[in-house]
Amino acid sequence: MERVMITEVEKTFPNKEKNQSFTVFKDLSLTVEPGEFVSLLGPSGCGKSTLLNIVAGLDQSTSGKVKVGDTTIKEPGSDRGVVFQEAALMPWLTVLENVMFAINKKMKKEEAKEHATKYLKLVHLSKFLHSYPHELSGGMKQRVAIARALSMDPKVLLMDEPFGALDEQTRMMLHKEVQYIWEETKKTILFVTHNIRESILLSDRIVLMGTRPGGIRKIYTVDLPRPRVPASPEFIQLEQDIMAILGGEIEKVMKEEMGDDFNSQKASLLYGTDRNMGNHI
Amino acid sequence: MERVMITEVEKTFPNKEKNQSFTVFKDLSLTVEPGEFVSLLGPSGCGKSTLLNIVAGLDQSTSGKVKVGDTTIKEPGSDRGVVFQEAALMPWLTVLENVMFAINKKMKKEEAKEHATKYLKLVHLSKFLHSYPHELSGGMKQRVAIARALSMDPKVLLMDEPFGALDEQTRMMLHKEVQYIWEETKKTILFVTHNIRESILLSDRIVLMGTRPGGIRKIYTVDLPRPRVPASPEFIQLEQDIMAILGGEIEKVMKEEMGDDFNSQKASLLYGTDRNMGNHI
Amino acid sequence: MFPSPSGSVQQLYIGLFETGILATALAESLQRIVIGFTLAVLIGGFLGVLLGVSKIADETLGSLVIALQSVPSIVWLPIALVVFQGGAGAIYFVVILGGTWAMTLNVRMGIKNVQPILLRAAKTMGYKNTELIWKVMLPASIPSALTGARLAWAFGWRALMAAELIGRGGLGRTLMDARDFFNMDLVVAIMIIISCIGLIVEYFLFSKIEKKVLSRWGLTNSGS
Amino acid sequence: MFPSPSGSVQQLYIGLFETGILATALAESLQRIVIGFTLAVLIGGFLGVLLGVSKIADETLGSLVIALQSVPSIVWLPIALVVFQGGAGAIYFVVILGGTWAMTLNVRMGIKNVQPILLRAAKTMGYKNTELIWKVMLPASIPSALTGARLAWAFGWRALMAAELIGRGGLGRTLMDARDFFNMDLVVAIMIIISCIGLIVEYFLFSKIEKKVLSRWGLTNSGS
Amino acid sequence: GAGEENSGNETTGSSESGGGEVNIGYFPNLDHAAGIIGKEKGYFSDEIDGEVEFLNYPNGNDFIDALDTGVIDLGYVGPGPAINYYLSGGDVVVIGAAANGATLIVSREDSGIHSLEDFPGKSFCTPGNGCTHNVQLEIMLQEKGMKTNRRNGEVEHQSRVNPASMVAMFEQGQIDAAAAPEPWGTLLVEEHNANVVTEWNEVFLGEELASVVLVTTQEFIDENPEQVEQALRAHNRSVEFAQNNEEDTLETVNDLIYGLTQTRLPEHVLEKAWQRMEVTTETHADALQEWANASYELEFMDEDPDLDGFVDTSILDKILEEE
Ligand SMILES: Nc1ncnc2c1ncn2[C@@H]1O[C@H](COP(=O)(O)OP(=O)(O)OP(=O)(O)O)[C@@H](O)[C@H]1O
Ligand SMILES: Nc1ncnc2c1ncn2[C@@H]1O[C@H](COP(=O)(O)OP(=O)(O)OP(=O)(O)O)[C@@H](O)[C@H]1O
Ligand SMILES: [Mg+2]
Ligand SMILES: [Mg+2]
Repeated sequence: MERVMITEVEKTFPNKEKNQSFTVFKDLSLTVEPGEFVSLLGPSGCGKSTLLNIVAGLDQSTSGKVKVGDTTIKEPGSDRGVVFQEAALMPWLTVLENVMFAINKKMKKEEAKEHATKYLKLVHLSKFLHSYPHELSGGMKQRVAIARALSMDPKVLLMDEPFGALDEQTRMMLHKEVQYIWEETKKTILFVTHNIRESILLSDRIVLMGTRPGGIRKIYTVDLPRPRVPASPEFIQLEQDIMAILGGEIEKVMKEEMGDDFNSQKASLLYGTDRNMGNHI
Repeated sequence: MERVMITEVEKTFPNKEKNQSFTVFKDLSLTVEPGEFVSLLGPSGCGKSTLLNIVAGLDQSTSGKVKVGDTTIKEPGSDRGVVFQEAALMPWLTVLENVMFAINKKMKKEEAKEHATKYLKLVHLSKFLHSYPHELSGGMKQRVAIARALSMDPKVLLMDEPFGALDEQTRMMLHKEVQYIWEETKKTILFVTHNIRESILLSDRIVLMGTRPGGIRKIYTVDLPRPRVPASPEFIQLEQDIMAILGGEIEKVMKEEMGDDFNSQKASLLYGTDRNMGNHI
Repeated sequence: MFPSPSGSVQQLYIGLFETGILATALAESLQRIVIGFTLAVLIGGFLGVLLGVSKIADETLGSLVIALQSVPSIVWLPIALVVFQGGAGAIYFVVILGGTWAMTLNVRMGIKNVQPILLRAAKTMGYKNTELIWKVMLPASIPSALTGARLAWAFGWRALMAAELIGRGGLGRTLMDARDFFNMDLVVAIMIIISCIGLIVEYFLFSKIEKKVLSRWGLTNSGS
Repeated sequence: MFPSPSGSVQQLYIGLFETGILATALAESLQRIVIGFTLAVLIGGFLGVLLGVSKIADETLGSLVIALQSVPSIVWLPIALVVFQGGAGAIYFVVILGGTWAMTLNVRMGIKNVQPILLRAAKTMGYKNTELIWKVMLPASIPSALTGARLAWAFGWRALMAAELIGRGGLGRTLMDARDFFNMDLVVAIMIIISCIGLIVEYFLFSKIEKKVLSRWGLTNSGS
Repeated sequence: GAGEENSGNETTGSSESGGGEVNIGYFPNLDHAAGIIGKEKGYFSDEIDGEVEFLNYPNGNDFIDALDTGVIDLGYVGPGPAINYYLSGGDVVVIGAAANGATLIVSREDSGIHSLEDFPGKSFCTPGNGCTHNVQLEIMLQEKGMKTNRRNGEVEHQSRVNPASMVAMFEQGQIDAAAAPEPWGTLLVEEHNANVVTEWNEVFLGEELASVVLVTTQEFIDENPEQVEQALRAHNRSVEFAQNNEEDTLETVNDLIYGLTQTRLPEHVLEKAWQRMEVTTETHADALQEWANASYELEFMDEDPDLDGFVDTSILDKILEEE
């Protein structure tokens, strides 16, 4: 149980060659309470991964600071487990070894092996313990990465689209599993997703990010009782609200992109916010 | 307009070290009619990417053959455009160069540049023409890969979870764009996805694949008029049917994984096929 | 016997500006190393690609390369003298032999290490054979090739110093003459020259390319 | 004058089984190359990691390495003799100098080429500094290091042949004696020995490791 | 089993006082016969109080390096490297000679060179730059008004051609002439039809110039005077033996060469070559000085050479007197 406090953080990528720098977001503040489950939603490229990496201590913010518990984040540490957007498995280790790699430092070899096997079973990979990453499918790699992060049992869990490449059934199962783990161990979870329903289903709060300029647009508190029912009117209402705001974000981008080409007829063809078109995912 | 004929294809990965080979699927046959839009659905690791790669000519099938039009596939070619599950961008080329890389062989440089820019605009990346892949977010890389495949204008388009890392708005827009391109140019499209709704929304037929042993479980013809309405009863009915079969697949896997641990109580907690739980994505 | 710093600098000055023997020798050696290095990089690059791409070549020609690469320049020299009738070709031959293997092996490994997915992607865009090599394999193996080129440069110099013993001038010859007359200051002066050239080439060629490549590739994480 | 295959084989036989001079020399040289190579790989590996990891080291020590690596063995030899008082250390010193650079530069590039995401992942699991080097950087740069080791082996031999001129036996010495008395058949016989050892080491060491590594990494696409 | 102990001893050089190990350097060549006989017949081990090790070297530089670093204590070497080393401030003393002469000027069969006058526009080679043979030939050419290309002259000179390579270069017609040490000069004449341009005793300083001297360091003399004396006694015996037993000597040398290289020089070549040198202990210090002056005159050296103190035959003279 740790509080994550993000205070007035700015991230700018300098570009020496072209002599122009790119500011992803600035003055971004967000506090994630101990044991809270917070989702980050936003259009592609708005800085969700960047923010997660700053909390992880992997990227340095240009200004501002991030505190986890009482300590200001300067570098990565095993108190914050990360599921990356890419699988990030060591190609020279087998599936089992990859998971053990994360916990080897905490426990003895035999114990680590047992522990790792347990989590790999959870993601249905016990048949592939001794396979190398290049022998796995995209979804299988992602599942290894999930097993690895969960097995570490960190206080703060940072997950960057962890279920993106999974089929709906596996995803459903892992939703339950993550919720179960979260409730049992009261982890603080920061969760990036593109799936509005997923975010409503899982989180206490949903942070909506925007782009150009980047930053937080709106924060929703999800006040629905768990387990949540996607068919309930409140659920649908929230979904529509979020969809509308995100829709506005993307319309902005599209206008910028298309410039003079921005043909309103084509735009209306390409883009709609009505419920029927919006929830077709 | 080309017909893709997959005839009794088998794919087995030999494993010399462990002296045991792994058969992904065998005796798999499927014909995709000219100009047809076919989706592949199935649990993670069932062989969707493998099948796509065989059609692309990138992997050799262990037995059986694949014909595109009248020619038997022996090697990759620019008649079949591929969007890979990973972005597969050349790290030493800028976004623009990466797209031009695909069409440089077909047209003059100036023309290629114009053409590439057009497609990059389509995926909202005109601000990042001169960025290198490592400077892009996950979704942005995927969009470059999509632009690249579309710009090639191949007869057959093979897409492996092309929209997996995109936010719902961008995804929606690209759905329209792909449908528009497909209707205009009558491409034959083979489309891998984990998203049941996406597959119903886009395809003429949906191929359901299973695992252990791998292969085609069932083929659905989607007889709904376009543009399709996800809220329509037929849509929902089809969605539920597919969900049920896929649910059965994953239950099988879970039983195998858990073995004696397969506790029916936990199973029922982790897994459900009712509409409320099923459509929460 | 022991060289002194001041003596070495003095010898350097005399050799470059008074007697001019270092200047002349340097000019000769530079021409040889530049041509020899260029050829070593080209030949090594070609062989490396061949061994990296073709299993058959790797197992036949590759074995030959491995068998021959340990043979020192001093053994090649007499053979080269016979083959090239004692001409300048002999020197180039030895320099190329000195630098080629390092280039070959590095390019070979660079090619073998290209991410398969990039090759697959390029193949679906209609790239084949030599195009695939030029457009994907070679760009992807630039970091390896760069190491190969660095080593080819260094080992080219070493081989050149040995080859110039055959008495057609050059720094190697001056070096040995200086050694014969126990002019250790001059030996050190020549080492200084070689080192300086090495540093200049490093800073104005290799290092520049490397920085560019690594930052493009997004591999600058390892610094600081 | 010209060496003949039959003559070379005959000299090989005589040298190994009759006079035994090749057998003796081989034993001496083998010991030297094995120790020298091992040390070159260790030192080169260490330096390579240092240069790959630390920008400061790369810009200071790295320049020194670059400056010195072009200096040929024949120049190092007298210096080594003075430093090691003519002892056996001088030979090892020269052999190590011969092999270390190749290893250093290859490991350096291997380290610089490690995919940043792997380092980042390991860091979030609590790996730091030396652990990060041992557990991520070194395994990830094995393909590069392997090329470095191959070159270290080859250039170690070359340097050994030069170093053995100092009159403490070994194949290098026999080689030069044979050359001085124009027994070209024996020269070829020694080349055969060196080549055979090279091939044996290649097949039973480098090639085995490489095959294993490449297949684990999933990099076997380039074959056939 | 000759020459088995030529190498492989891993003892470091030493110059400790009496009874310590003595390391002797030599070359496996005909004009080093004295050393080879002393080694093979055991004279040195007989005479010297302490362990004796022999190390052979392929060229003068490596020999000097070994002497400089104490790997060897004394040994046989050509005067050229020793003089150069002495002039550069090195500690080396000539304590006796082993052979004089042994330089032959030869030309390729159809080179058109039959006398020194034929040299303009032609090329010649020598084993080293400024080596004994090089200076001998160049000073003779200079007397005839010729210079080499080193000084922008009309005769092309290639140095660093080891004697064995001369054979190849003659065969291929790459070179016209050579100032060759024995037995290579004779080999060229006998086996490859080379012309003798100048006989060994007609070349500059011919019979007097040492081709091999016995050297040690002043330091070693000071610390181990007895061992130096004992070594000289052995040397003396060796020279005497060589002078009186030509056949045995040649066979011993050839055996040694075979032991190192598995090849033998033709016997008739060795016999003829033996006639082109004089195995003797007599050291002509003035010839060495004259040679050095010539070397200076030819601009191989930067400073006027002063060989005072380079030759010290006092111990040898004492031994010779005793006998
Ligand atoms: N090189 C290989 N060696 C051994 N097995 C392999 C190899 N490549 C793939 N496989 C196996 O083949 C099976 C199918 O993989 P594939 O990538 O086609 O799955 P997929 O259906 O695309 O899954 P996902 O939805 O997770 O991407 C997997 O079980 C995988 O382990
Ligand atoms: N190294 C870099 N140099 C320059 N710009 C960068 C770099 N890394 C990221 N960016 C930029 O920062 C922005 C945010 O990237 P980030 O990866 O955080 O996006 P994201 O919200 O995770 O998007 P996605 O949903 O597509 O993963 C992008 O516009 C990207 O172009
Ligand atoms: Mg992201
Ligand atoms: Mg897949």
